[in-house]
Amino acid sequence: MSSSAAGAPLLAAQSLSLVRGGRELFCELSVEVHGGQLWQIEGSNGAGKTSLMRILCGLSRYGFEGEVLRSVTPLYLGHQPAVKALLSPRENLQWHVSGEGLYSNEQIDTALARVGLCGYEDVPSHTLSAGQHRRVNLARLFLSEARLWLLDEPFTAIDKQGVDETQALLASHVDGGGAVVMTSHQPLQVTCNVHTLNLVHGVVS
Amino acid sequence: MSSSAAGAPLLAAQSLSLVRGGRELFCELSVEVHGGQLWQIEGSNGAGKTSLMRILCGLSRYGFEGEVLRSVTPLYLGHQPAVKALLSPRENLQWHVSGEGLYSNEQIDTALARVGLCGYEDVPSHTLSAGQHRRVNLARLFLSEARLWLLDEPFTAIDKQGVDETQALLASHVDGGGAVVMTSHQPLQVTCNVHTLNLVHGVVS
Amino acid sequence: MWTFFHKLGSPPWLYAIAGAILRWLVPITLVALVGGMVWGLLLTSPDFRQGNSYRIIYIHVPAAVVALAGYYVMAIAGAISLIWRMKMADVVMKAAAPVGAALTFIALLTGAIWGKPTWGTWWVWDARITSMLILLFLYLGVVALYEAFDNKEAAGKACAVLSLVGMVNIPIIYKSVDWWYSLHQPASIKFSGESTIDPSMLYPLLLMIAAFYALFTCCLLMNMRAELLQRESRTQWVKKIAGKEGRR
Amino acid sequence: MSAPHTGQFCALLLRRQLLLAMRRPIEMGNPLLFFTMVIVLFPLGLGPAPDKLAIFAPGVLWITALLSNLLTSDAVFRSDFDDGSLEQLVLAPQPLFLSALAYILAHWLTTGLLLALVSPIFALMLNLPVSALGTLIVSLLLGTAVLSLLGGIGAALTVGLKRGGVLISLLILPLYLPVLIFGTAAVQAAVTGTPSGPYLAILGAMLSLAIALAPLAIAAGLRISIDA
Amino acid sequence: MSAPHTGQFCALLLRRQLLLAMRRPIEMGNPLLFFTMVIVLFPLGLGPAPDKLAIFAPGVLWITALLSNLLTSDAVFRSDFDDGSLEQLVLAPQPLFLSALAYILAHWLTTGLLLALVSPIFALMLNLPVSALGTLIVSLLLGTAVLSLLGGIGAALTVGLKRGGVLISLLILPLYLPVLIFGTAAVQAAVTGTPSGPYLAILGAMLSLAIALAPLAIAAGLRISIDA
Ligand code: HEM
Ligand SMILES: Nc1ncnc2c1ncn2[C@@H]1O[C@H](COP(=O)(O)OP(=O)(O)OP(=O)(O)O)[C@@H](O)[C@H]1O
Ligand SMILES: Nc1ncnc2c1ncn2[C@@H]1O[C@H](COP(=O)(O)OP(=O)(O)OP(=O)(O)O)[C@@H](O)[C@H]1O
Ligand SMILES: [Mg+2]
Ligand SMILES: [Mg+2]
Repeated sequence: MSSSAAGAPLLAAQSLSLVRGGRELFCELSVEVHGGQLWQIEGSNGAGKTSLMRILCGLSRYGFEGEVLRSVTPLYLGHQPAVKALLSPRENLQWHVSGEGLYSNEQIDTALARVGLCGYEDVPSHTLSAGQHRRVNLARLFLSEARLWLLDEPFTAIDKQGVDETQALLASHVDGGGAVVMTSHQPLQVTCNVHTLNLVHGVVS
Repeated sequence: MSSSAAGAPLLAAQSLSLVRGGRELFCELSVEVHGGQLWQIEGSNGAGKTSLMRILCGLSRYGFEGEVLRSVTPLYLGHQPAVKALLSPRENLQWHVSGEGLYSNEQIDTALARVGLCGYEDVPSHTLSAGQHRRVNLARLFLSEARLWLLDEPFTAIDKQGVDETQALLASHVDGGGAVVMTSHQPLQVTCNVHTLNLVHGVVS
Repeated sequence: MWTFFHKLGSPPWLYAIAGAILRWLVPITLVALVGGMVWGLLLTSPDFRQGNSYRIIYIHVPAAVVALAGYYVMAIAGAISLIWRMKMADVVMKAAAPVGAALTFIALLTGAIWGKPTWGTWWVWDARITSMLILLFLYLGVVALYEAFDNKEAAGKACAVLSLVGMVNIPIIYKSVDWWYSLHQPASIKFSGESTIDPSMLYPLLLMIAAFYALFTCCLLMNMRAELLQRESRTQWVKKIAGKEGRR
Repeated sequence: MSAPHTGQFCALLLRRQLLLAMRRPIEMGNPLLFFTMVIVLFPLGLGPAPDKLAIFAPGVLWITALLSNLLTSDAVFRSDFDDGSLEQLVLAPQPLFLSALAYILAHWLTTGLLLALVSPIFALMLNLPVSALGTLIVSLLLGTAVLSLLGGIGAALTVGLKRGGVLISLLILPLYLPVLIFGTAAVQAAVTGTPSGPYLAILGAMLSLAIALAPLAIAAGLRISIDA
Repeated sequence: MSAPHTGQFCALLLRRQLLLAMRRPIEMGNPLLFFTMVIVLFPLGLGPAPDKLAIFAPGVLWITALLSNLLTSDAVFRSDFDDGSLEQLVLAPQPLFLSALAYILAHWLTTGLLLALVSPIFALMLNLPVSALGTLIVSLLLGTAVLSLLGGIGAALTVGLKRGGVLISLLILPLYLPVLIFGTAAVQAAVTGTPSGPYLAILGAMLSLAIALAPLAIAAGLRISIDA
C-alpha cells in the first residue's frame, strides 16, 4: 500500500471559505489528506468543525466557496449515529444504508465483540445505553474497507477503555496506508503522527 | 448553610437493586448524599449509571427494588438536553418546562455569556452547533437555586475550556453547601473532594 | 448567446437591467390599468342580462389568464435553475410565485363575488373553478416551501424541483378536472365564449389583459430586485448601492 | 427568581406552546389546510351536485374536524418527549395535571378554535344553509375541546412507545365517536330547523366531564410513558 | 465483503424497510385501521341509508385510500433523517434514485397493497356491487402506487425542515387529485356497467410516468434536504 505522502491525495480541499449566520468560520482553507496521515481538526464549540467535515465528505454542496476533490469514497461518521432503534446491532450492520459491503455473520459478530457488544447482538438497539448505542456505529470502523475515514467526534459517550481501543484502531488504519480526518475535544493519544488543523487560528501544522 | 455531612442527607438511597435485560446492574446499593459532597458515578458503557440516576431523581418508579428519599427538589440534566430547537437560547431558559424559576433578562444574559453563548442569545437553537446546543442546557446550572444537582454526562460535546469552567462551577456549588451527583467518562479535575461510586465493583469510596 | 447567458447569471447586471426596464414599464402599466378601468367601468353600457355586475369581468378574466401564464414562467425558471444550475433562475422563480398566487386569489375572489348575483351562490364545483383552486394550492406550496427553508439556496433548488413536478402535472390536472366535470353533470351555467362577447366589451377587456401582463412583469421585476439585494447582501456591489442610497 | 406559582407556570407553558406553534406558521395553518384539502376531496370524490353536497355537509365538516384533531393529537407531547423536555416537566414541582391542561389548551387554541372559526367559509362552499352556521361553530367549539382532551390521553399513553405510531387512533377513536354523533346531530337539527340546543347541552356536559377527569389521566399517562 | 451491486443494495434496502415496518405491527395495521375508522365514521356522520351509501362508496373508498397514503407519506424518510441514516444513504456509492425507489416500493407494499387487498371487505360494507370489486382492486393497486411515488417527492422535499410539518399535504395534494378523479371514475364506471378499461389505462400511464420521473425528483429532494 502506498503510504507515501507524495502520491495523489485521497482528499484535497482548495481555498474553502464559509460564512454561517453572519460569522466567518474559515477562509481560504486548503488542505491535502494523503494515505498514512491522521488529521485532527481542532476548534472550540461552534468553530465550524462539523460544517467543514460535511463539506469534505460531500453532504454540503451549497453555501461555501472553494473546491473539494475526493479520489476515494470516504466513510463518514457524523454527530448522529445512524443506528436504527428498532433493529438489533447485528441487523443494523447487516443492512446498513451506507451501501458499503455485505458482511457475513462472523465478521459482524467479531466487529461487535471488538466494540464490547458481545451478548447484545440481538437485542433491539433502543434498549442499549447511550454509549452502547454509539458503539454500534463504531463497529462499522472494524468492518470498513474504505481508505479514507471522516469521523466527527467518534468518542462521544464512549468510556475510557473504548476510547483507547478506538484510538488503537485509528493508528493501525493509518499505519496500513489509510487516512483519517477527525474531530475530538479530547486530546488524542495515538502512536502515529497527528496533523492538526486549528480552525480558530487557521493554522495547519 | 449546613455543609456538614452530619445533618440530614439531601438524598438517600437504600439497598437499590436493578436487573435490566437479564443483567444485574447493581445490587443492594446504598448511598447518602449530603450537602458539600460531589459524587461521581463510575462505570463503563452499559454499567447502569443512567438507570441509577433516573431512579435517584424519581423518573424511574417501577422495576427496581429499594427506596430513595429526597429531601429537596433536585435539578436533573439527562442525556437529552431538553433544548427546543425552534426556540432561541434565551427563550429556552425563560420558558423552561422545569418550573424552576422566573429569571430576568439580565440573569439569563449573564448565564448565557458564562457558557460562551454571547451573541447567540436570539438565534433559533437548531442553528447552533452540537456543543453550543448542549451549552444552553448547562446555562441552567448558572441560574439554578436547587441544592442538589444530578448531572448525567454534562460534558458531552463540550470543548476543553467549557469543561474546565463547568468543573469550576461544580466545585463552587459544592463549596457553597450544595451537592452534586454526576457521571462522566472523563476524569474530573476539581478542587473539592470527589466521592466515587463504582458500579462495576459496587464500591463506594 | 453564451455571453448573454453569462450576463443573465450575473446579479449586478440583472439588477441594473431590471431597474432599466421598470423605469419605463411602470408608467405604461399604470396608464393601461387606469385606461382599461375607465373604459370598462365607465364608458361601456350595462349588460342586458346581468346589469352592471358583469363589469367585474375586467378584473376577473385578466387575473385568471395571467395567473395561469404565471405558473409557466415559474416552472420554466425552475427547469433552467435545475438543468443549467443558474442561480438567477431561482430568483425569477421565487419572485413569480407570490405574484401568481395573488392573481389566482384575485380571480377566485372576484369569481365568487360575481357568482353570488349571477348564480345565486358563492361557489360551485365547476371544472374551471376547481382547477383554479388547485392552481392556488400549487402556488401556495411553492411559497410555503421557500419560506420553510432557512438556507435560501437550498430553498431555491427545492422549489425548482417542486414547480417542475407541478409543470408535468398541470396538463394532467386540467384534463382530469375538465373531464370529471363533464361526466358528472352537464353545465348548468355556461361561460360565454369570448367570440360571443360584444366588441364594445371585448376591446377594454383585451386592454385590461395586456395591462395585467404588464403588471405581472412589474411585480416580478421588483420582487427580483428585492430578492437579489437580500441574497447578495454581503457582496461589494450591494454595499455600493446601499452606500449610494444612504447618501441620498 | 423563586419558583413560579402553579398559575404562573401554567400561563408560561401556555405561552411557550403557542410560541412554538407560531414558529411553525405552516403547522398553525394545518387545520385550515386540512379542512380545505378534505373539502376539495369530497366533491371530487363524491360528485359536485350542490344538493347532494348540502345533505352531507354537516357530516363532512365534522369528520374533517375529527380527523384533523386525531392527526395532530399525536404530536402534543411528541417533540417534548424526543428532546427530553417532558422529563423536566414531570420533575417540575408544580402539579403535572395542570401543566398537562395548559398543553391541551394550547393544542385546542391552535386547532379546534381555529377550525371552528374558519368552518363557515367551508360550510358555505359545501352549500350548508346560512342559518345553521351558528350551531356549527358552537358545536365545533365545544366538541373539538372534548376531542383535544381525549386525544391528550391517547398521546400521553403512547408518547414513550418506540413502536406506537397510530396506536393512538386505535385507543381514542371509540372515545371520539359520541362527540361525532352529537356534533353532527346538532348541525343536522339546525339544518332541518329543529332545536339543536339539547345536543349542544350534551356536548357541554361532555366537556365539563372531560375537563374534570382527562388531565388526571393525562398526567398518569405521562408519568408511565417517561418511566418505560 | 465488497460493496454490493446496485440491485443487491436495493433488495437489501427493501428488506430493511419491510423489516422495520414489521417491527411496528401496529403501524403496519395502519391502513386497515384507518379504513375501518373512516368507514365507521362515514355512516355515522352521513346517515346510514344503504342506497345513499352505495352511490358514494367509490368516492369514500378512494378518499380513504388517498388520506391514508397522504398521512403515512410523511414518515417515509423521517426516522432515517432523524437518526442520521439518510446522510449515509446519500453518501452511498449506489445511485440514490434507485435506493429511493426501494423505499417507495416498501411504503407501497405496506400501505397501498395492503389497502387494495382489504378494500373488498369494506366495499361490501358500503354496499358496493360485487361486480365492481375487481375494478376497485385494480384501480387501487395502480393508483396507490402513483400516490406513493408522488408522496415520496413531498416527503423528500420536506424531511429536513424544522418547521415543515404538514407542509407536505399542501405540496402533494394538488398532485394527488387527478389520481382520485380517475380512480373514482373507474369504479363508478364499473358500478354503472360502462367499461372501466380506459380509466385504468390512464392510471397505468400515470404510473409509468411517475415511475420514470418521481425517483429522480425524490433523489434531488433528498440531497437538498440533507444539505439545508
Ligand atoms: C370563484 C369562481 C370563479 C373562478 C375560480 C373562475 C375562474 C375563471 C378562469 C380560470 C377563467 C379562464 C380564463 C382563461 O380563459 O384562461 C375564467 C374566465 C371567465 N369567467 Fe370565471 N371564474 C369564477 C366565477 C365566474 C363567474 C361567477 C362568472 C360569471 C357568471 C365568470 C365568468 C367568466 C367569464 C365570462 C370568463 C371569460 C373567459 C371565457 O369565457 O373563457 N366566472 N374564470
Ligand atoms: N429500556 C431498556 N430495556 C431494557 N434494557 C435496558 C433499557 N435501557 C437500558 N437497558 C440496559 O441497561 C443497562 C444500563 O443502561 P444505562 O443506560 O443505565 O447505562 P450507562 O451506565 O448509563 O451507560 P452509558 O455510559 O453508555 O451511558 C444496559 O446494559 C442496557 O442494555
Ligand atoms: N443550519 C445552520 N444555520 C446557521 N448557522 C449554523 C447552522 N448550523 C451551524 N451554524 C453555525 O455554524 C457554526 C459552526 O457550527 P458547527 O456545527 O460546524 O460547529 P462545530 O465546530 O462542529 O462545533 P461543536 O464542537 O459544538 O460540534 C456555529 O456557530 C453555528 O451557530
Ligand atoms: Mg460539531
Ligand atoms: Mg448513560
